[in-house]
Amino acid sequence: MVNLEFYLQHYNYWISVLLFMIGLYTMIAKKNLIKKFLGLNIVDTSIYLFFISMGDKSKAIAPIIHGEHVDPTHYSNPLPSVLILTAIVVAIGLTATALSLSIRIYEEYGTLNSEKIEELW
Amino acid sequence: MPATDIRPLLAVLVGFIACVVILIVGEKNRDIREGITFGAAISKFLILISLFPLVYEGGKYLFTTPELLPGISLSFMADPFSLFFSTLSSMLWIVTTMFSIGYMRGLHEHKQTRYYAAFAACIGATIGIANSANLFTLFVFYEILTVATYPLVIHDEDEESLAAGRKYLAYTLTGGIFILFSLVLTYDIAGTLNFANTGLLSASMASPLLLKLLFATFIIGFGVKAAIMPLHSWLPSVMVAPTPVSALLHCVAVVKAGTFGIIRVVNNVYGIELMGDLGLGLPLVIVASITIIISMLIALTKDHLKARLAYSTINELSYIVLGAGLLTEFGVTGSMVHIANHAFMKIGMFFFAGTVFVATGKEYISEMDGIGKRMPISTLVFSIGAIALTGTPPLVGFISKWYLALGAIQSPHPVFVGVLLASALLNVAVFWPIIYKAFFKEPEVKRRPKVSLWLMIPMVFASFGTIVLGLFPRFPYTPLELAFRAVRLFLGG
Amino acid sequence: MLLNQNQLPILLVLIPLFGAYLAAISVLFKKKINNILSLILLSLSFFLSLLTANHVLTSGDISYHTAGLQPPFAIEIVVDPLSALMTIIITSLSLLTVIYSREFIRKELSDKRESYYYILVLLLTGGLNWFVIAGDIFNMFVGLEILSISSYSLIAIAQNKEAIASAYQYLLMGSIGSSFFLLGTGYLYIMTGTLNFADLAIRIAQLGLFNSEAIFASTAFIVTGLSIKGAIFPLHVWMPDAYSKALAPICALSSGAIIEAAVYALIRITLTVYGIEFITEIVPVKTILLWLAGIAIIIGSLYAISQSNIKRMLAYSSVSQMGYIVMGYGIGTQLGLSAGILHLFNHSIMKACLFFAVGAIAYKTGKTDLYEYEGMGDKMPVTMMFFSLAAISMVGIPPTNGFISKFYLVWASASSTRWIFAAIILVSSLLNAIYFFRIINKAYFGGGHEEASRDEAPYTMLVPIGVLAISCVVFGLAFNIPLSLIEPVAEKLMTLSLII
Amino acid sequence: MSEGPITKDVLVKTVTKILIPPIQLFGLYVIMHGHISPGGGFQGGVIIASSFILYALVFGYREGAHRAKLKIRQFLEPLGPIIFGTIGLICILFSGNFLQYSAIPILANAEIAATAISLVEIGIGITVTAVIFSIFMAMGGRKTDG
Repeated sequence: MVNLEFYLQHYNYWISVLLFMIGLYTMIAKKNLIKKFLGLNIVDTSIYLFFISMGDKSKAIAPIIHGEHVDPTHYSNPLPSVLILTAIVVAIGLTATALSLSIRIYEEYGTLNSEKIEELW
Repeated sequence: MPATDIRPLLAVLVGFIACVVILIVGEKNRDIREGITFGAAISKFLILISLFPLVYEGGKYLFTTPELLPGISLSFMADPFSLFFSTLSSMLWIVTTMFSIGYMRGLHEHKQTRYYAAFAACIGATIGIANSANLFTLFVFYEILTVATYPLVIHDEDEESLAAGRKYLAYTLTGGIFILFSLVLTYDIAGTLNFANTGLLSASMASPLLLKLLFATFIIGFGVKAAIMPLHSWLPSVMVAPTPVSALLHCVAVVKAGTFGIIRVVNNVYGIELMGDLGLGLPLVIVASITIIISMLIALTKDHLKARLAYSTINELSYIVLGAGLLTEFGVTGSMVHIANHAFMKIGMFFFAGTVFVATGKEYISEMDGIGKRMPISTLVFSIGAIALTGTPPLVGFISKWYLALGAIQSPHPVFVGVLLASALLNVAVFWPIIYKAFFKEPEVKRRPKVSLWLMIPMVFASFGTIVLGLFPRFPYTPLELAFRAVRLFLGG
Repeated sequence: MLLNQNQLPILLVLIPLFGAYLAAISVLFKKKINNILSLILLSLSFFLSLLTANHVLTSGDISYHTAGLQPPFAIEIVVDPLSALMTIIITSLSLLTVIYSREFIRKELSDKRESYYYILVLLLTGGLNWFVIAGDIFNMFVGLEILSISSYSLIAIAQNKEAIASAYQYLLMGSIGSSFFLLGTGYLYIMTGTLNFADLAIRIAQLGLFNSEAIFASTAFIVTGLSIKGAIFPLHVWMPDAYSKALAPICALSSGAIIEAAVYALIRITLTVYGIEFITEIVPVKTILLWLAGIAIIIGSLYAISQSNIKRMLAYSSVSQMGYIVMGYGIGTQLGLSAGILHLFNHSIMKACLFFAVGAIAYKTGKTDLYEYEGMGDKMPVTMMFFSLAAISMVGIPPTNGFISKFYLVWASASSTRWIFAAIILVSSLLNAIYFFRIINKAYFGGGHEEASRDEAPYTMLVPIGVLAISCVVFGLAFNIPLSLIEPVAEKLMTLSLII
Repeated sequence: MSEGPITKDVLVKTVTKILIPPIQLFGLYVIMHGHISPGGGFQGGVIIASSFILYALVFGYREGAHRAKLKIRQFLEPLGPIIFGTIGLICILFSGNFLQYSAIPILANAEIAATAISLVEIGIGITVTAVIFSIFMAMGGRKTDG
């Protein structure tokens, strides 16, 4: 039996999964190396979204101490955001590497089409 | 309580050290190089001889390195059987080195340094097999022997020898993995790999079926080098190697390492009693008997002298296996003593083949008409060997066959005496035509080729051994005496 | 005090990692200093890793908390004997790589790239060390990314166009692997609210999450992700392309340390976080990997036989050897685990030696193809001798370490009565013999009778090759040294039962 | 890719000139508040880098490279991690754990310790600025027809 409410309540997961699949599809189906990499970035983004959304809850506030006492249960979980910050920084490094590689590939092969590159190998 | 002594290990190391030194000395100083080979051979022989008195009195030397795993260590020993094999190999190494010098220089062979180095390593490994006190050590040297022999097999580096080398490796490495598997399984079952006089396995350790399968893998593993049919076909192929290699390695060291392994497995891993309980002797004997007959039939068809000798070797090796499989006192004695006796007989015959090749360039029997008139002494050596192989008294062949036949009669299956007799007849059929051709046909060229002393002395030595050991088999320190002592230990005496 | 031995683990990470930045700055002031600098830093790390191993063996595991907080809040670094062994492998290999690279890189790369090369090697070492001693799964991810990015760059640094394309392919696959790993981490975190390994294990057990689909999913993602990084069949496809074009020392480092570290992480995570029962009975990770490994061993060897480019051949051989390691793990007994990890150690020695030797030959003669190796035994006798030694070790001829691995693996499969895997290992050693003896044959006995002039590789290259080749024999006899580090951990991991 | 300015539009140039100081100031603010409020070296560094990128986009890559020379960037890039590592190592020298500020006698006071964290954040900010701008320059400033 399909429990529609269950799926609707977890819409953040579905969005994340959808993005993940779009990214993966792009990586596999597209021939252009840049597009492949963009697909990877979409995959990464979906994971970030997944992380961040699981740290959040409705009507939560940012976990910052302003002086007055706030019940900790009202805070949203900061740890996923922290982790994702790190992951994003890592991804920047990865993106830079990938883009510089693709520039070099374009210079060497004159194309970014993965099939043509295989022919020119 | 065995005496701790480093000499069993030392004898092994001499070969490997010689190998390294020879490689360093190299081609430029070939006299020094061959001097080193001699020195190593003689010092190895002397080291082993020095172990004789105690072992002869029933003692035992043992040298063990720290344990690698519980029950596994590199350990070396000198008991009668190991000393029997190691002394034989090192003695014949001296002789073969001499022959090698004559052969290699006579033919102006290339890469002699590699040849001598690999030879030294091979002998080191053979002594290692002989002196090993557990299955693990034995296997280590067994595999080293496999690899070290390879450069010798493909010495000519032509298409044929490379193909032979591939075949050799394919067979022996496959055999090696069978042994490895059996070794691991034995270790798993028994928790140790140290040879025990009456067998390290016992019936209570595993199901009979498993023990039988284990035995089968052992025999397949060692059977490759022992050239039991149908695992024999590498042996005729590797006859492309230089003759001294065929003589020492493919009739003494390498192939006997296989039979040595089988005897060790039968007596020291399983033990005669367990073998009998499991009924493992009979299959082994049957396989050996089939090999004995078929190999001789094939030998009849071979025109290449070394090929014929190779099939004869397969035949004789199966005598040893057969003797081991009889599981009787005399059977095992005969099988052991045949290791030495066959060595003396066959090495002389190989030396003949090599000498003929060096002197006349002939390899095929059909070309050897009247060779006895041109090279009388060499041919005489060959003839003595051939006659001994048929089991004619008073030569050594008779001694071993006598004990083998006694063993067969002792066993529940005296029918195998018939195999021995049939084989003797076949031997006549195989070798008599050669002798006939050599002495009674007229040679095309009458000129007597010059045979160098380097070649002559080893041949005469082999014949000398064949005769003397046949005449005085029970002199002190003869192979037969050692074999008796070894068997007494195996029977739990 | 600096000499406080509890500070050792963090220094293992800090020295190479911040050393890389130091190298990046110092190269601005003095050119060509990076070789010396990285040599010093890596020698220091190697020394420290030995000290760590000693410390761990004598006084127990080290648990290190940064910033003086307590786990699970602090970044925890855990060094047990196994991770100490991994750091020894990593630091020693990168040290040898740097020694080897002195001449090699000077010839292969331009000056500018040469300095980048050493920076990246330092970064890679730091990332690897971080990866293997991290005490929580997210830091492991960060270490993984550092080592991955530097390894992509190191493969692309070679000055040929195929290297760049293969590095891009590696990057795409590797990044999917990392993403999977991160996603798996996310699932674990969402279910347990922690990232620390020890804490994760406890919470999964306490909360009774063994039937949760999210945990299943996390297992699948993490295992798949690490399998890509570890080139475990059938996710190995990036490796042959990358290795055939990358610089030889990088192949050595990658094959000897990077994929090994990934497999190590796979073993570590599955056994500590999920526990042996979970991956045996609930999600049959072990069984799947075991069979995949069995296939990998055979297929990898067959592919290796069909190659004529030696580096490519060695890459396929690595696929098969990774199979050995995973098989040991998949057998699922303590003995099997020890056997697998022992082979991990041995394989890194052998394979690094082979890649170094092949690189030295390419450096001197430019030859990379099997059929061009004729007469190499006369031309470069020392290099070829070491190559043969390592090759013989790969085949598993005693008394080399390859034999010991084979012995252990066969023992492990026999004692758990998985005969088929014993057979696979034995058959595979024959297949190894086919392709390694083919090279030895060509080099020593393959025609080429004319006396080739001797043209040996420089000493800086011979030393690393020799050290590794001799280690092959040394650890074939003294294999209880690595085992003393492996066995306590194997025992701990296998008895770590959390389903109560 | 063109060497000269991308645009000749005076309006864009003027607005850029006006915008850059506030952007950088905001970036510094974010960096300095990193240890007590959302923000920090990464975010602030990116903001400052964006001001440089904007400058290079509007006034041309050559001008951008002139303003932030490659040598200087190469020096600044590793600086942050080195500051970070050094502070961590100082903690170890005072027999604390890595980054355990309380081990350093001066930093036992929480207020001063916070300043030390700022130091780390500044280092990270410098690095991020340099790295992001370098990535931009490396890709955008590359000649493709040569």
